[in-house]
Amino acid sequence: MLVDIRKESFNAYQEILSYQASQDFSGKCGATASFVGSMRDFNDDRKVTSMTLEYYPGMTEKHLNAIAREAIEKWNLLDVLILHRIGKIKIGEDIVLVASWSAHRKEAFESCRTMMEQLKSSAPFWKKENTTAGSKWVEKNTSG
Amino acid sequence: MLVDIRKESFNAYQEILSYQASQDFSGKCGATASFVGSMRDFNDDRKVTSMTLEYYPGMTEKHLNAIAREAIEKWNLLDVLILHRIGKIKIGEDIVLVASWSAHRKEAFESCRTMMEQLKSSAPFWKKENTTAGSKWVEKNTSG
Amino acid sequence: MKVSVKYFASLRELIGEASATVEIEENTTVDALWLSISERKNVEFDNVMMTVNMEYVKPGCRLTAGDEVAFFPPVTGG
Amino acid sequence: MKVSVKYFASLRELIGEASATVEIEENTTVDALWLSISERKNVEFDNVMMTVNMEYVKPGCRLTAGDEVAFFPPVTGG
Repeated sequence: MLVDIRKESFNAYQEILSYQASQDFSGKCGATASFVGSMRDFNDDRKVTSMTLEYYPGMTEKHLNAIAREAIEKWNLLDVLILHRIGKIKIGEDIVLVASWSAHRKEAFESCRTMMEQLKSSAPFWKKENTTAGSKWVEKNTSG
Repeated sequence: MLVDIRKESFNAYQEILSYQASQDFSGKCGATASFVGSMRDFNDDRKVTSMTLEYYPGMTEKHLNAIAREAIEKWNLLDVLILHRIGKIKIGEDIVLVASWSAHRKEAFESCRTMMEQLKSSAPFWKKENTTAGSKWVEKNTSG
Repeated sequence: MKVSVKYFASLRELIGEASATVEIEENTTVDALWLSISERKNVEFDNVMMTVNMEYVKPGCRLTAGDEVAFFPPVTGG
Repeated sequence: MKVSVKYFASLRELIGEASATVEIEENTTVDALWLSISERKNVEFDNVMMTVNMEYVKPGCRLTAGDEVAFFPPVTGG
């Protein structure tokens, strides 16, 4: 299990590849579901040029670790990887990665989506969007 | 949109990386959901050593293309990638990849899972498992 | 009239061939064709899936000269 | 008794500081603490989220000396 907060930009699929290479899922894993959230150049109707992500050092890591551990237990997963960016994020950069390794597809799909929804609704991160008309805190995540 | 049947082994996440590099999703894509099915060394309680995947040349491609096109239309996706192995498959090799690129996560998750279930229930592929006790056609996919 | 018939996977092995050209009467339905083939080949198979020109069809689907018909077991891809 | 208080995001900007050490009476609840802070700082904020020692808590949660309390707006990660 790996949960990590990243100050530097990362490529989500490269991270999955590196993580898989460091583990031994081969033959046991039948199903991997993953979700990658990336930085768009619009939100609702605003043109966004970049974003700054704030977090709660200590609590954010603790909270994400709890989400991952509970998912592994609930769905009997082989492993979970969660990465999340903080700091200044440019258009097109990856913000979040959630991946589940399982023997079966149902567990992989359900755990990946549930972890992502939990992260969105409760992990302490806050986005401030920088637009051509100034900076603005995002007030609320859209429901999934 | 890319739908492809592969005789040679592929690495699913490398394929996503290459495909993304050939497209221009940056800034438009907020959410990518992907599923990778890989070859396990067991099925139910049987020890499996390898697998042979048969398909219906012409119909399989046509059917997968229809699944991808309908998903793009229904969920207003930016793009879809579907890859599927055929022929002899070794333990740990990737069998199937389904990925959806979308502006929003709900559409990415739902389309990826729906395409995977459609593929499982109706795309013309057949698995023959080679075990230490001989070869056997898989009779039925487990429900998702 | 003639139609081409294909078999896949375990059904291909039971029938003993991958494809054939079959002479049938006009207005024959796809399930009638399967009945005559399975009787002639002495093959019993539950849950056979049927396609005509690469589309799934209902058993009562009527065939046309030159159709590509396929019979196969439940699919197990993915 | 003393507790440490942290503020994040828009609430940090409204309060004008990221953290503080606050003297409170024993058995003070987390929502009573928020009320006194928001009145003193003249800050109005709906939907404030509250954590004690990095766990979400209900408004009636009673504080203990040395607790780390945090107040922040709805989270917007992912």
